[in-house]
Amino acid sequence: MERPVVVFAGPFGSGKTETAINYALQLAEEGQSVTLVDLDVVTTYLRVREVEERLREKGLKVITPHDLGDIDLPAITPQIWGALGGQNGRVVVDMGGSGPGARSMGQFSSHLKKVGYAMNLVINPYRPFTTTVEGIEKAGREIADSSRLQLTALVSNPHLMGETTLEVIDEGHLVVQEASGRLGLPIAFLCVRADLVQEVAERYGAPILPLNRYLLAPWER
Amino acid sequence: MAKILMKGNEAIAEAAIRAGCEAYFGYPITPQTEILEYMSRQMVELGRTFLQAESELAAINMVYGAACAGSRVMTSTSSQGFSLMQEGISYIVCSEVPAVVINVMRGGPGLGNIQPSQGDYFQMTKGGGHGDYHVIVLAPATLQEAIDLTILAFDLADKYRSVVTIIADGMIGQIMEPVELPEIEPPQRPDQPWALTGAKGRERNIITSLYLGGPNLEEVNLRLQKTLDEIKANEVRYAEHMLEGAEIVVVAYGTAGRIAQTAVKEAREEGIPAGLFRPITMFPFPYARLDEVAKSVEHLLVFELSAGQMLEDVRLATRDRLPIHFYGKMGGVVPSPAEVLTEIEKIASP
Amino acid sequence: MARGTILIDEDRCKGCELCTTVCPFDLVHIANHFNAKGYRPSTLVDPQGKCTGCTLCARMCPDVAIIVYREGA
Amino acid sequence: MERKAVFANPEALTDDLTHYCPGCTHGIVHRLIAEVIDELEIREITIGIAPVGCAVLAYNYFNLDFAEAAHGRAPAMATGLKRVQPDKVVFTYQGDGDLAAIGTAEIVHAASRGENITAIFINNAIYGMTGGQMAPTTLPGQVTTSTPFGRDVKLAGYPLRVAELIATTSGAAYVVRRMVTKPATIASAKKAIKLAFQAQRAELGFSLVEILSSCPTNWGLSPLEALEWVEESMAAYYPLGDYKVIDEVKSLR
Repeated sequence: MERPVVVFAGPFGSGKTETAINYALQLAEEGQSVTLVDLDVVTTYLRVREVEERLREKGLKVITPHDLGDIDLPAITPQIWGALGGQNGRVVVDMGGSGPGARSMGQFSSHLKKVGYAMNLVINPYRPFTTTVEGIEKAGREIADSSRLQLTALVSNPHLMGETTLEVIDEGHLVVQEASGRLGLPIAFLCVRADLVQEVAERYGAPILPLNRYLLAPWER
Repeated sequence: MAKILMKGNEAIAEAAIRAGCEAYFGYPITPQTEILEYMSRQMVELGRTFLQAESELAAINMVYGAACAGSRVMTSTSSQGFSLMQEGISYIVCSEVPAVVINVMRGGPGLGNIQPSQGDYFQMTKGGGHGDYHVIVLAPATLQEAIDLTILAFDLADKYRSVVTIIADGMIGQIMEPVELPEIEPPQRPDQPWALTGAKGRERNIITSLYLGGPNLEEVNLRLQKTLDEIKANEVRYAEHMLEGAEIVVVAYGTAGRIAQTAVKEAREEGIPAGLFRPITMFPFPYARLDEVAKSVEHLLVFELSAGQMLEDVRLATRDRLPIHFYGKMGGVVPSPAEVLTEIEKIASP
Repeated sequence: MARGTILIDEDRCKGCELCTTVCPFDLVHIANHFNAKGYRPSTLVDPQGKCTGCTLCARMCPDVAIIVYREGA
Repeated sequence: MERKAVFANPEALTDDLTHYCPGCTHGIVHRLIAEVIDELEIREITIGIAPVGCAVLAYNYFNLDFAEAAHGRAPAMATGLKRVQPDKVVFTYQGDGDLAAIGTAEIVHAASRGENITAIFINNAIYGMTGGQMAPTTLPGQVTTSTPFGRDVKLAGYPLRVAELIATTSGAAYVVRRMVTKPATIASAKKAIKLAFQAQRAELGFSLVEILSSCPTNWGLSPLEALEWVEESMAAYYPLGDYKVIDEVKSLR
């Protein structure tokens, strides 16, 4: 996955943003120069822009439509074009949810084909429309069509927030593995809540991305 | 029953579907648009009625029409759109037909912003439109509760032949939580001899909110008030946390209630005897129970995402017999539990 | 020609006169008396039995105050 | 000889005497709608929506299921009623204030959606109910209580031609303008109303029949003079005619 641009796409609420943040931070920790692009024009709350200061402190470059403030205008900032040039290290893109969210990516499609990209479909099999292999397949097709980008891998993100147990991860990951076979897409990594990583580590072949939550409900802050 | 991870708006939409909602009419407005989008797929796939109206005015009047036919019907909107629906809601209430309206509140007044707020409390609980009426107002604080209350809303609408609303704020609409979706049998609904289904084999039915002459309209109003009395007697709901030995009780609902719950827990850990009283029905407001609770505590702290609207009902409930403190944030600002804890601490050691 | 007649329900009539202009034989006129509502109702003046039951007067009536009869089947 | 009633109160009307002023053509149009409903044998499946305006009490006069809408919202209400019971016949009865001013959005979008309902639009160029103020359809120069010097189009804008406007919507199947001034024009109006209901029965989409009507009271004319004014002045600004008749509706004729 050494391609300069790494996109995280997926159905609404599949965990794209947390995955993108944690993934970008991991790259940064490895010493890479990383830009995190918030391209989510459909989500209204709990977006990268709410934690961007914290992320900058941790060494990420962050591009968000911040100038627009808290307005639901689906506008793309010009800096994104610059970042996607891929000359300044790695770029991690948090794309909006489902087909409608993926559509804004379409404008960068031919550009990304030139510079090279990875397109990860983040799947949480505990979300309403991706509990089955058929659902995952449908969601993937919709996102690929809307963004005019090819899916290159799945990211398995089975969880029930605070109620996640090892069984929850086991059962959910099984569904994503099945989808991986059916779609012919490898699983880039399995997302696991940081405190459960130790227990899960030995169970699976897939690489594991430990997740720390950044976007919290007000009562969790 | 397996758990599933849902966003608040989706959970409300799915709950409505499971409650047997036959028709949905709506208009997009952030932060509730996912309800409309969810319905646009699921209702169509189930062969039920979905229509995106040209405005909130049209949407509520489409709801009115479908309600006149006896359908289980719903719309959803956010604050600005809810203002536009007031006319229709007043007509529906006076016509005594059942409907469910979801309001996922955002910042106001005016165009405001899209952040979570509780600034519509007055409009929702005190009538909102013209004339003497109230609608039932249900306030969820968790997504599981949002599901349960949405289902309840349809049953109460049927029972009282009136409008039942869900008062949610943007945060409830947008957060995700694991929930259980109940499998529901087809709803048992009361007979609807009043419905407009064509005058076949019976006298014609007329549904109107026009009653010319004083005595006629007075009679209708007296009947509406009687229904409200029944609602007040039967439908008061609330939740209580850590009231045992509490000396400072926070009164908060919805997202504010959720934040307050965390703050109260932290206060207890610091040795401050705090508790939480969380109204679930904002209308009918739990006046009597809150009055009872207030008898054994020293202070109340009302916490709202507004300038202090529910505050007035708390003062009414307790008739200002004890110190009532207020902490509120407007314009879509959502405080953290730590900020609420600070308010509690100030009261504990002034 | 078919023979007919009309029955004007005087208490429904508002005396608007719309029926009086369309009769081919000029048989419908405004009466000199008042009905219970205080209008001068229209009335059929047909001593020679000219009415054919053509229904034109009734079709003009905004108040369905005129019933039209025809003899035979 | 046995005599037989050949013209009497239609079954779809109640026996109630209307509150309309003497010579007001609301009564004629009510009767035409009722006759059409009887002829099509749809009384038991038809639901009407009354407007706000002089016809606000229309539900008292039709022997049908009826609802009373908020001002201008009848097409939205009809949409709700029809969408949940597509097998029923749903029509709105609206005046010019209701349909062409406060409810313009609702009628345009119901038409544009091809909502399978029928709108009967009564255009009498004035606000009757509130006492004779300017309507969107008040003619240039026409004196009303809110245009005491005559409608000055520089000040008050131009009258709205509804049939022409609605005919531009893709969802409209049948849009015509008629008047009810003489037995012949009344017969033509009735045919149009019948075709509009037939179009709905055949699920062909939205239908609207605009009917130029009189308001003797607020125009200050006798009922007969008022009908002359409809023919001479109103019909000149609002030409009678068929503004949109899709082929499938033509074949119903």
